[in-house]
Amino acid sequence: MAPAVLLPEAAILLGAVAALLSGSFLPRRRQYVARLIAVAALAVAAGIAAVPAGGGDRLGFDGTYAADTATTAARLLVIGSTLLVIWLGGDELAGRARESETYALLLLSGLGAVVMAGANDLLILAVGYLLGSIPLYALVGLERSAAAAEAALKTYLLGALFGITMLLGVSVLSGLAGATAYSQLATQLAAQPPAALATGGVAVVAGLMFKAGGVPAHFWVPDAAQAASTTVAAFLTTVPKIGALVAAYRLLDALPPSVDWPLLMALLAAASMTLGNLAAFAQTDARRLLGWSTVSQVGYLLLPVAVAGRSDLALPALLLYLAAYAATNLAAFAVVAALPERRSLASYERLSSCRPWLAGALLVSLLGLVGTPPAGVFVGKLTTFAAAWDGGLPWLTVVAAVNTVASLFYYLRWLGPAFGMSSPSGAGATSGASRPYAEAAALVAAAAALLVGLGSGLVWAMVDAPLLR
Amino acid sequence: MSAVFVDVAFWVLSVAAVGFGALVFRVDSMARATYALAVSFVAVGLALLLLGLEYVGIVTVLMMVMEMAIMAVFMVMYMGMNPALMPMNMVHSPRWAAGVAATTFVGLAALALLVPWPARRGAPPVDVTTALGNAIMGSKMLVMLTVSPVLFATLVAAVVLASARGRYDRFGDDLSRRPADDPAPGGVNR
Amino acid sequence: MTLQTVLLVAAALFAVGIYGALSQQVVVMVMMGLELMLNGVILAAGGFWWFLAPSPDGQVLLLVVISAMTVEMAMGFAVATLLHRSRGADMTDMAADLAG
Amino acid sequence: MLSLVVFLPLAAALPLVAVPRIGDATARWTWVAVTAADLGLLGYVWVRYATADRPGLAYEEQLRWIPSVGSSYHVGVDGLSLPLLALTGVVFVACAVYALREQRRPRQQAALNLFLQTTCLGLFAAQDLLVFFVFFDLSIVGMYFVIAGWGHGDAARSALKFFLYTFLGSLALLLGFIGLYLAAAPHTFDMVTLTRNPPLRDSPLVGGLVLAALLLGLAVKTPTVPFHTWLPPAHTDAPAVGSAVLAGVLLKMGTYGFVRIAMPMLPDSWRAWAWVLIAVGIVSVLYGALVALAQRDLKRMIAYTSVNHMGYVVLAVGAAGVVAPDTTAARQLAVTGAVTQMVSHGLITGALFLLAGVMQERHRSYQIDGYGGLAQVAPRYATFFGVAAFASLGLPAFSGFIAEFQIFTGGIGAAPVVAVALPGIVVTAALFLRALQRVFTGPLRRQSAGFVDISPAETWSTGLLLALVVFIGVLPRPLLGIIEPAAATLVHQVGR
Amino acid sequence: MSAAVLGLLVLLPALVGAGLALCGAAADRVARSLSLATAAVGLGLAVGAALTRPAVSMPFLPQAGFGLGVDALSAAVLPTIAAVTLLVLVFAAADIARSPARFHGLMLIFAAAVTLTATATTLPALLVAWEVMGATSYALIGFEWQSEERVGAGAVAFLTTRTADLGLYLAAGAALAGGSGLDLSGLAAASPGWRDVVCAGVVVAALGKAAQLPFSYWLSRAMEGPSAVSALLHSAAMVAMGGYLLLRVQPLLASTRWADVTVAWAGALTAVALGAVAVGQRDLKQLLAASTSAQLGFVVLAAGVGAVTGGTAQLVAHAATKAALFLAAGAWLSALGTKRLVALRGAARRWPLVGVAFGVAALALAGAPPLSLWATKEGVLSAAREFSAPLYAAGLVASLLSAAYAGKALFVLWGDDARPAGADRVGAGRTVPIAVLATGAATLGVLALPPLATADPVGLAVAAVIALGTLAAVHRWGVPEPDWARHWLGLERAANAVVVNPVLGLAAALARFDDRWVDGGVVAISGSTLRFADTAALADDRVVDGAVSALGRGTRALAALARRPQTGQLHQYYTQAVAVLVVAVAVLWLVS
Repeated sequence: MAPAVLLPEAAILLGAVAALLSGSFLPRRRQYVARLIAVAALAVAAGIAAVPAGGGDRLGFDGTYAADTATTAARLLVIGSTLLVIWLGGDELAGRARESETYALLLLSGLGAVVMAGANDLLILAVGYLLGSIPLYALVGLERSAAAAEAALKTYLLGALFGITMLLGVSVLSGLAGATAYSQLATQLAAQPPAALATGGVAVVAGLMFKAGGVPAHFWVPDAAQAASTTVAAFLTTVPKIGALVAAYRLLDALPPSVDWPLLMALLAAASMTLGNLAAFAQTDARRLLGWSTVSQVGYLLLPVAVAGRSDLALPALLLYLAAYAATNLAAFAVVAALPERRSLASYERLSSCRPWLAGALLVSLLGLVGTPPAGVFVGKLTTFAAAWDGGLPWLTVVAAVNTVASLFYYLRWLGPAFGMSSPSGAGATSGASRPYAEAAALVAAAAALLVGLGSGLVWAMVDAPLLR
Repeated sequence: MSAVFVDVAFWVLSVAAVGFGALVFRVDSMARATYALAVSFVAVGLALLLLGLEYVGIVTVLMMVMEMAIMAVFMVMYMGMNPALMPMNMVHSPRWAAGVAATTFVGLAALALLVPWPARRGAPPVDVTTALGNAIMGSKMLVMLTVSPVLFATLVAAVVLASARGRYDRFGDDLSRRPADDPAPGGVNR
Repeated sequence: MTLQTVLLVAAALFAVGIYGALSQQVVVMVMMGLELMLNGVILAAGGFWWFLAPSPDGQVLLLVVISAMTVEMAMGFAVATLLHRSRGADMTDMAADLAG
Repeated sequence: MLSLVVFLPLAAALPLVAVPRIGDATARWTWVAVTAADLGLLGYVWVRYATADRPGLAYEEQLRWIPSVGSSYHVGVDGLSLPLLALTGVVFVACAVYALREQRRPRQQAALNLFLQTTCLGLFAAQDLLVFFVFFDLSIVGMYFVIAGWGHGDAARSALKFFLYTFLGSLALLLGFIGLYLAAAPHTFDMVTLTRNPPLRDSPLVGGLVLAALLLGLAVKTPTVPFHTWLPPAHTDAPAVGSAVLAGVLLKMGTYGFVRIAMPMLPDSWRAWAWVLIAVGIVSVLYGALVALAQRDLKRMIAYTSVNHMGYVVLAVGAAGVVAPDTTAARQLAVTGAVTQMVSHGLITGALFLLAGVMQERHRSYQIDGYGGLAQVAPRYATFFGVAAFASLGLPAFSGFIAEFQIFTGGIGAAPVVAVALPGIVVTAALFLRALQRVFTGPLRRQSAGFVDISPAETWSTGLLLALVVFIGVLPRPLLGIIEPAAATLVHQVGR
Repeated sequence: MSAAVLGLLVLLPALVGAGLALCGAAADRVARSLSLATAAVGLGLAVGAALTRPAVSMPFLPQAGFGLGVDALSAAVLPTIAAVTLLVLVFAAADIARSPARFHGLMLIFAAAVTLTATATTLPALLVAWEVMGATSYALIGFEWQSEERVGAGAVAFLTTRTADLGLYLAAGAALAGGSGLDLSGLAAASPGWRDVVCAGVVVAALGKAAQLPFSYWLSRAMEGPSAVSALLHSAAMVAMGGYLLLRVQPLLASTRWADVTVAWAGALTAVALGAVAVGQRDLKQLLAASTSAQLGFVVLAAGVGAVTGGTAQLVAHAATKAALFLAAGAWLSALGTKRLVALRGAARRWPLVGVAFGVAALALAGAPPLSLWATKEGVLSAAREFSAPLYAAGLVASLLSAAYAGKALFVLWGDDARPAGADRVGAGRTVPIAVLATGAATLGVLALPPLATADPVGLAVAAVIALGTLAAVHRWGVPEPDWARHWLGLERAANAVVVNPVLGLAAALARFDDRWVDGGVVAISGSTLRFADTAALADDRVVDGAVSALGRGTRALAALARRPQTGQLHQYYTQAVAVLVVAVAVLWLVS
């Protein structure tokens, strides 16, 4: 049974409930108490997660939940990312009518991501999906603007559709295997008809793609990134992916090789990165551009998933890349959050002269997303490329490399004006009110993005352990 | 239950489920569509009973009937429509939709018919519902443990999305305004 | 009643649901399409349970599916309400500003 | 010690970035002081290395970075890298002195260039593929900002082109590195290990593909025909300092990659592909020279001569891959010449670009036909430019001759077809004489009026470079003595 | 000690020259005296070196040391170079008024390079000297840089000789490959195939410097430089070094079956053809220039037929002769401002001292006995006679022509019709060197004495008869001046048509190609970048103008295409998503 396995999750859940309840009694301007509660809960959860309770990796709840290295990494990443999101939203959310609810929803959605990452059973995976998605719809719609409502609608409808396909897939797979636990999937499915296996697998993977924001379920990502509040946009482009990709890795690791899963994931990866990059080319809205860029990033992140179990590098590479990606992406969104009046790329004109530190953070984050060393994403890309090649998909590595070059183009379209290089005439938007939380978060996240790269040896050592099943 | 009865019942229910399902998109008002959907669900719920899933079948029937009732109410309340009277033909590109649906059906049907499904493993427990209960409290406890935060999240999320006016609109920024500032006064002791 | 026939019916329900989800303009009608798809999934899951593996897992799965249906529908109503309030729209076509 | 050399500029750059109150003059002189100090350290390293008995890797430092991936922070110097490290130090000192007159954001410029210097030094010191790549990529980033931030004309566009193009190259390089890494058993990125036990010896196909990826990446950076088209616009629109660094140091990263990575780690594939390299080298030499001959823009012309000069290097390393039993001496000569050419080209072209920058600074134009009779109003400028031009066209007593003579002698000795590239020497001479004639001689033409002769900062910066050019040209032994043992080792490695 | 002499011999003028040239105007005041002193010391050192025959070698490049040495050949040539240099510099000190520091500096560097050429014993050393010589010749010919014409002439000289120099690069590579090492004396030991390549390379380089056919035209253009430069360049220095190199590598030539014959005929043909060209000239300096080629032809012929001593004697004697002639021409040019023969008629009478010296030198050039060239030429021709009869015949024709052009100049200048107007006197600074050189021209025939002792008196007599007879004929009837000869056989035009213009055309075409095609793809991408990256103000009017290639178009189109699926219409998202899933399942079904 070992309920202690779930202590971090419990802490997050309690934090969500407490934040929500406290909000009911707090005056509008003093909702920071709810924020503190949420932060405290996350900190406690992180503390528990970081100290392996009861000694190291183990399974819990009759093997339905794997509290192994990957889960620990996902927990810490989700918690860290959520903390950063709350931090960077400190200015935007303060005093909002729904501030406390936002914290509760963020925690709940994060909890869903953690549960997905740790799920060692199809049913847990499905429930984790629900837990992650439902608060997400609300978060997207929280802004209550027309665009936010539209984005919420699209997020919801896509989420519902892919939730259904996921349940369909779970039904098929569990029917074939006669059980839902991954340990049994691995043994039972090997002898089953590949056609049915393929159908079920694709259906489940499709659901995971929704959470990850990859093709073919990527449609909501740019819309939500553009229309939701910056805080939420940062969250939904980061945290769900962590859960979904670790879950995908776990699942594909468990599925038998009678179906060409690497090919499926490779095609989805290639499609995601290519589509995301190309669609980002001509975007003019910074957040929409970031939204598309996350679609392409998922493509790279799917590389190790595609070779799950076929290369020793794959799992640590995935986790390392996720860590680097989370920090880097959040840094970019934090910069956006710090400059709410600048929505279009052109409005970033001359950022370097009026806000040099923010410009620096933007530089680190965008070049980091490209994969410029020594930022973490570089090591992530390097190791995922190596893993994909090692796992028998060298062509995918080449596609990813070409895509990386293409991606440079649109990131530079943003950096160019920011560093005052295109036209001297542009009347750079005068910086509005200071947003200290977001600025600090941007710097911290950018520093983290660099540190993950420089300290990648440490990170790698921490995440280099096999999955439990 | 004799096999013949089961077969007949199954086919009747199947035809009802699919037929009423199709009817959902043929009728010209949302209310009727809701009723058709409810019938379809009830048919499937009953079919589950045929498959030996007593508890789950009943739950399905009950849940879906309730849900459809809510849906009808919802439409009247929020959408401001008189469901019975609004003629409705609001579709786009039905050909595409039909094409995709047909392709999906062909694919799934081919899967259902052509795949050599494995033989049955194990026998149904004597008391299906008890087995379910044991599973929920035992090996699959975590599933249900996780469903509860899902429900909690749904509650919060739905309220946050659906209600335009929060507590600060009603009670003021420091929650001290009494009585609440509601457009339509109500509540206990009012 | 064999597994094949059950699955066939389930597939039919699923396909009808897909048709609805793809063709309907009104949000609530799209949701009905989704419900029908889930309806098919429920039937298929029941079929799998009975014919392939009558283990408790299958039942729990059905419960999960039903809960999923419920909570997703609840969210659907909430989102539809939000859309109605903020845009005065109840159709997906009317919410198509975010593109490209 | 070596890390100090590498990171000293970066350490100095940080306060320059972080403290906005640092005055312009302070920033400029800080830059000069730091580069000078770094050059001093490099001089110390040089002397110690030259006087040490044991050739090979010295000043080695190794720190764990990503041990599980087989990568570490591993640096060291040997006869191949030391000359280029020194070159980097010298070029940056010259640039720092030259930029003493810079009015546009000197603080940021100093910081950026110091950062750039660290990346260049780090690259040449790297003994680990990942470390190499890190600095390789960062140098691109740094140069992008140098061009975009301090360039003129269509700088944003040229910078973007530069970035995209060379970034493409760097990713090809990365793919090649991954290939090497995966082929090594156990997997490692360590250059020393990979050189000692070259992977992929028995799989010509994969080896060829990996080499192709490496070559693509390095060829873009070098650049060789047909991957050179980023170079002319980048130079044309770059500031003088940026051009000098770009041509003087950054281009060498490509050719340094040949001798440091591609040749010793993939000897079999290198030998198999040597003819391709020779062909590319020949085409680059002739094509670069001919296209340069047709240019009307002085800076573009110099840029194309870079294609020509770097083509000699490719030619030489290609010839070094044509292994025959009795040509060892010739191949060593060719490799020595190639490394000498890197140093020589760095110094000469650095000087030429700095001098070309004077034109931009005075009259905002590089058009050859716009000037004429400049020697009349700017005699010192004419002298310096003439010296640099003659050095560049390979006149004896200048370093270029030392390099080209070795390249051709050794190259022809190893692979007679190299002789096809000989006319490049004459075409280069022709184009420089033409340019000199148009710009400096004849009657005074419109643009030349009011041209102020070069200032002390310009004189000292270019003078430093040209003095070294002459020094190497007259007394090549100190340099060649460092290079030769390393070249011999390399030739042995390629031949094994 | 002796090594120091050798080093100083080269380094002293090089360093002083470089210093002067770099200091420029600042050193003008001391330039002349410093330069003359240096040259005088140089002469002393040269004599010393010729007597002590030192040799030195130092490491330079791997596999290739930097070797210097003096042997019998260079012992004869070195003092000549030093002496002519000194005398020419004395003349120049009086003649060149502008920028003396730069002029003398360059002259000294030039002299140092020539000295180095004469003493080089290894290919790298030779090539260093060879190229520096070419480059300084460029700077000297284009000394008056205000005239683009003159700078262009320098460029032609440099580029032509440099083209030929490629032969030395080739030779060096071949020598290394042939296993002979880079010592000049050892080149003949290269393995047979490579030896031919080495030999060919050296021959081409030497023919280029010596202005033999087909490279002769650069000499004509070089006449645009100052007279002092011409005097040095044509007599003891650059041109002579071409012949000198062939003499030095004579064993190499002899070791192949073809090189000696080829070289001999190249020399003979040049002597004939350029002799004819000289006859056709109407400009004194052009006449002398063509005669240089022709006279060097005898040296080259000597190298071909193995008459090293005769060739050396010819070289030395010619050096003195030609230097005297050029200086005299320069003196008159300075005094009268013209070098056209018509305008110079009677000049010798007006300045008799210079005139007499000129006359002696011209007679020597004509091969009149007993002056030097009569003897030395016969030293060459006698060897040719043994080598082959046609070669000897060609030599005789060339002798006849040399008498013709020498006579032409002589009789015009000593003509009595008119007395050209101009400055009154030619200073001692100019006269003395001319006189000294003329003396040398008259007497240096002694160098040829040792072979003459064994020479065939018939041959000497024939030569004397030809020379005197031709002189008489020229005096009586004059000479024809055919167009082809006057225009230097159209060599420069041919070089332009065959080499220069095609190369320039190719360069222009390649440049266009480079801009339009090689760069096209990238241009297109950046074009679109520009459009996006710049703000609206700049965007539309600077859209990619011309070159939009497939790659750029394709990428842009793809980027636009990639945004198309994001229609904003939810049901289309649904359709796409379901379609992708269906396809994915289908693909997996197919591959499984």
